[in-house]
Amino acid sequence: MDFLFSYIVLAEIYVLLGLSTNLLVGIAGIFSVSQAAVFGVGAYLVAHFMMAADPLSFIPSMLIAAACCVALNILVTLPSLRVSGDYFVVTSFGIQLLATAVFTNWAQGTGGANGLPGIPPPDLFGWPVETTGRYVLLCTLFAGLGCLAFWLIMRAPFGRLVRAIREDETAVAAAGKNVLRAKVSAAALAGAFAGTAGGLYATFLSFIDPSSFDLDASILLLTMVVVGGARTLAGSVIGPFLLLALPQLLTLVDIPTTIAAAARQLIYGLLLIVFMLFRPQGLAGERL
Amino acid sequence: MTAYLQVDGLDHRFGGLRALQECSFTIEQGRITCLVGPNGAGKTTIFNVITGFLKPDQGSVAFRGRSLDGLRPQSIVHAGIARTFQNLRLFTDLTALDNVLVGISGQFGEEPLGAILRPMHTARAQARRRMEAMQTLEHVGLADRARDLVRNLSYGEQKLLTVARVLATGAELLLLDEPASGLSAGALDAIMSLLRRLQNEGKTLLVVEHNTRVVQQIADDVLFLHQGHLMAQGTPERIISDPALAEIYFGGAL
Amino acid sequence: MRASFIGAVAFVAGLVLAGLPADAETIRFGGILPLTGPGALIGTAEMRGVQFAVDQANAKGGIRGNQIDVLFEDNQAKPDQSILSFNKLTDLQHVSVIFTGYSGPTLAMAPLATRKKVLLVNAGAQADGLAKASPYLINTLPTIGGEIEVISQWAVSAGKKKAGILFENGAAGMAGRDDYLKSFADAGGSIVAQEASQFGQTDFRPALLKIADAKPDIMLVVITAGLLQMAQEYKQLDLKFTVAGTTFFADPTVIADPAATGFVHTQLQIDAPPDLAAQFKAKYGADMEFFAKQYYNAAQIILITLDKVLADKKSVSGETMHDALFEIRKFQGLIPLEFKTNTASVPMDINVMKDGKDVLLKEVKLQ
Amino acid sequence: MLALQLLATGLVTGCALGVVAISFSLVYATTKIFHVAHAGIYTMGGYLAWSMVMYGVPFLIALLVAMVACTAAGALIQNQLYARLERRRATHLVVLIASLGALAVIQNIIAAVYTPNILQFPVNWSSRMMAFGPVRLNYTQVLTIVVSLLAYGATMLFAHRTILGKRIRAVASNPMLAGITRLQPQTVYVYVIAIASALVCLPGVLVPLDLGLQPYNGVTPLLTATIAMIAGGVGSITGAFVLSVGIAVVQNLSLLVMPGEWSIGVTFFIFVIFMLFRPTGLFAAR
Repeated sequence: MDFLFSYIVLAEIYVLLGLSTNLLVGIAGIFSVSQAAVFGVGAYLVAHFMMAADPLSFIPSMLIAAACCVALNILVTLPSLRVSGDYFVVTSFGIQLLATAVFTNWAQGTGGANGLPGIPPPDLFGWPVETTGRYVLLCTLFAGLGCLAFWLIMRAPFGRLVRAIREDETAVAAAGKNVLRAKVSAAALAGAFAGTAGGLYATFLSFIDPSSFDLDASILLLTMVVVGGARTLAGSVIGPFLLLALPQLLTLVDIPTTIAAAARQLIYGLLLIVFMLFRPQGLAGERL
Repeated sequence: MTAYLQVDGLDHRFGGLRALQECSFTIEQGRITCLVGPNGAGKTTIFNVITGFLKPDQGSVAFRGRSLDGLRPQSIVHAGIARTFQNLRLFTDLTALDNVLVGISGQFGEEPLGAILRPMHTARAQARRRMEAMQTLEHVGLADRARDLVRNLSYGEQKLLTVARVLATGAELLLLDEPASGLSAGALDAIMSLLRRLQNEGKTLLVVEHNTRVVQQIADDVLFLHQGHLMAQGTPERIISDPALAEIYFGGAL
Repeated sequence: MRASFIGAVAFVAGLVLAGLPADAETIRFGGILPLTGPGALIGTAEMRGVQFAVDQANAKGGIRGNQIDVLFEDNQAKPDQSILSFNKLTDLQHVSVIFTGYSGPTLAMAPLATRKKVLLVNAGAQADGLAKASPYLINTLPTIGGEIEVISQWAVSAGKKKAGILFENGAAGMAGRDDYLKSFADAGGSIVAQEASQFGQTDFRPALLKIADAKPDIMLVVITAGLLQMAQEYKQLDLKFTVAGTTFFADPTVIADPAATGFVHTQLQIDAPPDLAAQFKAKYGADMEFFAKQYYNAAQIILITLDKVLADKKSVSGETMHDALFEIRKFQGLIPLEFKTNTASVPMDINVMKDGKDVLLKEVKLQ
Repeated sequence: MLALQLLATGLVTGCALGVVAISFSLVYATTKIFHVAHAGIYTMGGYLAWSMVMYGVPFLIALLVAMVACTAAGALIQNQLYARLERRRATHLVVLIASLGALAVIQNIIAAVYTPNILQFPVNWSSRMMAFGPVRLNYTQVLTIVVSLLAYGATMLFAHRTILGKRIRAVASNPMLAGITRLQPQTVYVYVIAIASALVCLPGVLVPLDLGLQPYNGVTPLLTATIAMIAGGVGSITGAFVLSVGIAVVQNLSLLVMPGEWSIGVTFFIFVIFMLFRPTGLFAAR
């Protein structure tokens, strides 16, 4: 069962990240490819607090990390208010690479490329989350809360507002709404989701290193949202579950071992192209 | 006695082009004022300056005696001035109802935290806003299209919807940018009667319009703009019958 | 929308089915190695080493009549993928032994191995943390610290007391750098410069130039890829200091290149008999290089252990394999090695590259 | 001495990067497509040339044939992928992700065929040295500078002196208008990507001639080139080239004042700050 459980745990962590990415990219139209960096900061912060000489327990660590990620995400999306479209994409690439450089090189803070081993498991008011089974409960709780929050805001006026912003900021301003505040709110929320996901990830794996928070991870997140479907809750859930299952499923295809790996990645790339050509709204989303 | 809307000595340049030069005029409350002039006269630029989308190089705008200088667009809407756009700028992937709802100000649940923490309150507030928005749609005659996506609406219906959206903001001075252009005869009548109704309900309208027939039928006052400068102001009859203005208007258009 | 949900369910169902065991006659081991991405080069060599040893055993009728099957999973050298793969192999395939490589993923899996009593066998990664990561983690080669101590002492005793470090900006490289900083100082030398290179990047010139500017007697190198390019750039820039490194240096293409003449390195002793190497080459079209030999050797150790477990009529589990391995303790595979702790001690040479050959400079006995 | 040598190697890297940047800039300014798969074309060129050299084809001919093949591959991507997406009115994000998919396909075909090992070109003249005062460069490095400068000059001439170049610039400045005036943007796009692919093949072959081939080595140069393009001002060929050289030189010289592992991070940090204060670039095109 542990395999299925750990798959579910990781998928649920990625659901939170999918929601985060969807809020920014799908909904607010802020095309960020640096969500993995925020995810990573959340993970490192939780690890740091729980492993400090005077350690904090799980919930306070998560709260502080989420708060920091809110601030950070607002900061990294600020350029989007100044530069638009592809320029922001490249700026965002830059932010992601900068974050990777910091994760890798700031050895005192992050353990550098060696990573941080030995992150303790969470303890919820005397209920230690040590087995994968318990982790499923914990992550389901968090992912469920995340989905609920997403659903609530999307059906509230805020959801309508950010959709409108995605289409036409000028018209939204002309309708008397504060575009800046709405975008900052979306970024803040996305940051909270990513930070929470980071904390869960760090404690679940008990080991983190920069390779989990690099550019590839950001691109994987984007792909999840795109394949699942932009701007919908269902899309943000289906995408992560599917894309994490994909490498496992592709092991079924019988290819000579020497080229198996490359062939799998190749199929993965082909899938992306086919999706974009024939179903750009993803499996359960709206038109991108 | 301060004017309802006072535009004073506006100057604006786009690179080498002087779009507005010492442009001044006033608008009286409760009237429909039409802004006419050849292409490039600066009509839309005036709109952009009044609604805060453009900072003029010089000059000031005051509404009910209060200066609007330096205010951001959304603050100007809250002050009571809302506009439409020549190219509509509707949210085409949203329904007609949602387009109107975006315009309604001061809704609970526009902040995500409120929406998450008080879901029931948000839902109740939403239901009330929805009713309001439906009334606005009825007002412009689009109640039966409320659930349709905007991109499925006809052009005439879309024009009506832009008016509904500015109405929803609760503004009392409405700046309409070519509300009648490109419409069929039937749609034209619908929009003109809507404008009259709005005036009767106490709204003040500033309308950019090219169609002289429309201007004659709805305008109380006409402002004639040329090269960013106010050339003449008066009743529609006076302005339209002025041969010098006609020369500029049609000569300039060619 | 509905169809996509059904599709997703079918997908997950397929996923579970994919993991069902095939038949009961074979004994399954696992391998979690990077088969894609920048780590794939070494990962693939490691996979081949294991597969080669297992294929040989199977061709001879298996271990006490049991065929061996090794299921390889690609972890892209990433910890989270490794956890997924680990759970997949242990839950669905009930493997008792898993071959791993790369420090990060191995460290991430170590706590799970302890908890689930699954034997992890590492024959490639050398981060110092691996020595004490888990009682169920077996390292068939010493951590890099041991080698670095040897080469540091040699350098200082040879009068090369000022050193620059060129390290790869990754787990292995940074661990190596830290070890050099410590060992070289302990041996009585001083570090005058240290420069990083990115993994997979082959332009070492800026780093080499900067190190050269500090006028060291010797440059200590910890990089896992691009050695040949580094050697050529060193030669092209006409640098004069000695270059030294660890077993990582023993890449045949580097040794064969005249640019590497004079490079000194420690070498964990491991040698494949010529006919074995030839068979390997015939099968995979690639030379049986260091990592292939290491994993071939590690696989043999596991097969010998398995033979003992079966001979003792015990069931094959991580626990029985672990215990049997420490009962045997000394193995004579491609190289004699001994497990006093989880980390094997292996005899070591200090070699110098000369005219396309690796020449023995000094032998370091097993302590 | 150290500074001079660092400057020289920075120039070499920068010139190669500059050609990547101008080729990407051509594509981006004209089609507005964020053509990430360009990195795949870059890698492909190197491997094709390597294969031919392995079979005894003279280097120059191998380079030319590889350029032709890259041209075809680029045109194919435009024709079969981007044009189809355009017909389906795909958004930027969709096209970008499709392009990422294409990159993954190209890289992994290469990795499957050639293995992920670092491959060396089997030519013996490439590492022969030349000395310019205290600065030592090998033949490949000198060749890279010369070829890159020629490519830059040729691109400038092409853009400003030929009819196709003028058409491309017309489409770049206003595709709608160009469409109305029957310049047929889609046809122009095919030409643009084809030409850019041929261009990017030059550094794609010359850089690995010096540093070796790897299947996943195209992404970093492309990303750095993109940054150079934006910092230089989109649409400005000179801007893209100059900034590429500038970035590479600064990255190299930065070693004088800080540890090398931070140079990439610092480059991107400066870029992010730069974007906040001067988002239109230094040589904004007009």
